[in-house]
Amino acid sequence: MDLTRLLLRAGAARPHVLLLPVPGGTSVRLAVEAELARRGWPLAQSPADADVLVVAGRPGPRLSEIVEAVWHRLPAPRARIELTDPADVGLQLDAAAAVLANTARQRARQHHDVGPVSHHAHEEHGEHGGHEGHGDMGPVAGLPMADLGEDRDGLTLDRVHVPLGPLLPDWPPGLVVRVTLQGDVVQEAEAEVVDGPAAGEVDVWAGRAAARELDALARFLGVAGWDDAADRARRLRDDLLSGAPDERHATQVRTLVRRVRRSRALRWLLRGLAAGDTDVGALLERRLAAVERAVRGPDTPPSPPPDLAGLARALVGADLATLRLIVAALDPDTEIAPARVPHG
Amino acid sequence: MTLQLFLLVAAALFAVGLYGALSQMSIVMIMMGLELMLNGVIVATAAFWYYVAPGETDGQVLVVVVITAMAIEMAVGFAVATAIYRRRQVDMTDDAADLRG
Amino acid sequence: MSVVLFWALAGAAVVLGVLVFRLDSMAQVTFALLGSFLAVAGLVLLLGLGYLGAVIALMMVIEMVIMAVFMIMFMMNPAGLMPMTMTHNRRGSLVISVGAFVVLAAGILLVDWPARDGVPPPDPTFALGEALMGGQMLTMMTLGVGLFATIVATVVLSTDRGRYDRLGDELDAPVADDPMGGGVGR
Amino acid sequence: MADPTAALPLWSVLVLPLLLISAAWVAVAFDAALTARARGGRTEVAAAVLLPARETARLLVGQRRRTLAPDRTLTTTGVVLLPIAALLAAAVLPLGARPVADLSVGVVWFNAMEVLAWAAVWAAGWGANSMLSLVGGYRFVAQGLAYELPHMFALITAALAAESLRVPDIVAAQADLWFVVLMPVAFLAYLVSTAAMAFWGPFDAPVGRDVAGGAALELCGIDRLLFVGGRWLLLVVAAAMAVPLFLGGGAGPLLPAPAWVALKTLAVLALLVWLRRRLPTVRMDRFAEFAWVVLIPLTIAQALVVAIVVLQRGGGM
Repeated sequence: MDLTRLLLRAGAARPHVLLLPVPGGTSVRLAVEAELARRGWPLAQSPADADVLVVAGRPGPRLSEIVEAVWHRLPAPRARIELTDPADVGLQLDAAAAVLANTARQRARQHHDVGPVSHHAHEEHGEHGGHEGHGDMGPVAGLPMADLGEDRDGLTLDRVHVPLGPLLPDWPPGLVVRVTLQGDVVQEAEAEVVDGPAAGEVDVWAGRAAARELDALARFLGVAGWDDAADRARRLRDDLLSGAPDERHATQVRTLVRRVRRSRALRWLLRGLAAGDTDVGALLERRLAAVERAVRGPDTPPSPPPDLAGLARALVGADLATLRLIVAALDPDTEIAPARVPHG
Repeated sequence: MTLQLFLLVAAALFAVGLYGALSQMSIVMIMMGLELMLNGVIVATAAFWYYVAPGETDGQVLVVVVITAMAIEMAVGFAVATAIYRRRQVDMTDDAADLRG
Repeated sequence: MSVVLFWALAGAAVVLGVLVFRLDSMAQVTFALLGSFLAVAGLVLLLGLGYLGAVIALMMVIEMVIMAVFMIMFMMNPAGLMPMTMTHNRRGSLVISVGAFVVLAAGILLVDWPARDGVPPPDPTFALGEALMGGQMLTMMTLGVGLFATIVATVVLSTDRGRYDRLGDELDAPVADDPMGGGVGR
Repeated sequence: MADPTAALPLWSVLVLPLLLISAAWVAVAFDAALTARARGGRTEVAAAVLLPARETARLLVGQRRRTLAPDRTLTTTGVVLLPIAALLAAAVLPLGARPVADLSVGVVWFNAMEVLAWAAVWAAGWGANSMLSLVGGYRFVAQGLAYELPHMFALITAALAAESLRVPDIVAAQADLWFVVLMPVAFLAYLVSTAAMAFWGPFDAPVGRDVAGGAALELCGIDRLLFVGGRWLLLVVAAAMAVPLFLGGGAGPLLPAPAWVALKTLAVLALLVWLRRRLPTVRMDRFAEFAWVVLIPLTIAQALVVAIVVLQRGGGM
């Protein structure tokens, strides 16, 4: 028996899926997440951890470059699917798993791909893709160099310029926040949406305020590292989208909201975290109230999402962990947002 | 294994550390040199304890003293480096030569 | 067995020590130094000093990791690709250190070392504890006070914010004005 | 009772990793079952039990992809060091009555090997040359520094009550009264700090979701297997050490000592795994101050109380 084939098969039975949501592809993202939960397949947190790259939606020109760079960083064995129709999800995931288990194909690919990543692909990636930054001094050996700047402790320390997003777990689709970091404190921030959706996209959340609020809550709890509550919120959201809500569902939502609201640990963690002119705790409370309202009655219009300038302003002075919480709490709607607003 | 062998190792560590402490310019690297020298002292002290006077505890106590000295050296070294850096953004000894009394 | 261990550890200690000043990357330098310390901890363990060996390993890992943080703070150098030779007076240093080694080695080999006096106690750790809490109490207290003074001195040296900056001129601010709130809510 | 002064025979060196891996296997499966329940999808016991094998297979065939200009030496050092540190720390664990290596300074050895994990995680985080993984690396350093002292005091309090640093002696000293009763604060501090030392939730900020996996961000293939597996082993060892220190070691009715050790270890492990899912990740700025201002004074006070008890019993000199 061929050992590699055996191992490939075993691994392909439960591949890790890296989900790259595209602005305008929310319906596909939701379908993929629901399908993954049903199959028990995990979501990968980074390209290195992933076997299957799922692009949810039709990426524009800039996002396509990012997709290529991300694809380049997936270790073999790997498979890639681009989904535009929620109905295709199950079939396409099966196809991806079949590709992963296909020994000959993966071997050929592994052979073909081995060797260091080409410089060019990485430049692109550093520019848009997520984890590396570009400094003012220009890259040295392809690496960003840091420059100096005042910091809050009176030390003039090195700063690096890093783009965050659009490939981060529980991150709004297409959002890129360019930050200047000192240690992990944000000195400057600038937010933009890469390839915002074309005009005339249908709003998937129309008439589904409860699901939208639950989705935002799930992403916030995910960023806060509370896996259990996040998974439950996601499940309730999926239930809501797949069928008509009943009384039992409403009770479960209320239980979840009560649990989040009563959590002392979460309150302790969120206390005093400023997010612009409000704070993260208040934003969470607003979100919980919105969930309750949406579940209770007929659809209420969602509260207006923040503009990107306000978001960037709220991020300055936060550290990286707080930045993630603020973004998740404000939850800018990148599907309707304008293109680019700087703030320094 | 003999006392001489252990002491030779200690001497080698000490000499390497000495070279580093003398030749390096960065404060952090100089501290690494000093730490290596103390490292040699630890080996020598422990060897002396074992091969010369294992009945007494003085050798062990001396090792404790050296370890503490290392910790203090590190802490104060970094505090001074931070203080100098705060004032002038330097972490090289040559740039701080005017601190000579 | 112990002879093999001795040579392996001694070699590792010295080679890694030399690497500290030969490697280009600050991160690797720090880890080379850590490796040298761990080898020395092994040598100390080999000499039957279990407690001191374990403590050296424990302390040096912590120390080197802290050093690594300072290293990033003062010389951010991604993966250390920039060749880094920041040395002065290399030749002089080399002469002095080689000379020092030769003198020390000559002394080590020529001196007629005293014969071994006594045997190691059954539990050296216990003996050390008794000494520190008994006859060597003064040493221990000096070390303690020294460490305490170090804590105070390092905090004073490295921060530029005192209590008046945090709590106002009258020290009566209800909540300290810190750039980052803590977990206890002072 | 077996003679507590002797170590297990040499073959136990080979058995120890197997035991640790089986315990980690159980823990992974339990965690997978909890996750599946919360996600509400397929919850088959078989799937959860097979999960570690699947993941291992997946990572074994996985390619080791490189980032741009990585520090491979340090990455490799880091990922290899993590499981080794866990194994070395486990050497002083009594499996039943006797450990694999019965060191006279077992408790200090255990702590020293745990601390090796700091260096390992830091090296792995630095080596990838990626901003977010470096953030993960230094988060762990801050976490380790904040929790090392409470951890040390908790360990030392147990050693103080037994008047010995040797782990079997500590077990023997609990013949009448388990230390969890004598020093509940030290036990709690141990559980909290040991979760932090194994960067296990709620102290999983170093590999947190908010930094996309932190120190493990860029690891793939065999590197990832070693790192993730090493982390599970570290957690198992940390949970297992609570048994001889506070829970009376192999003491218990009916069953033989090794069975009791296994049962108690799995119970502590289950508690830690369950708690991770119940609590949000504790952020650096919060837990650092909590450790320094609350935990350290508490553990010192606990050590003082225990010292007085020991003196009352006529221990000491």
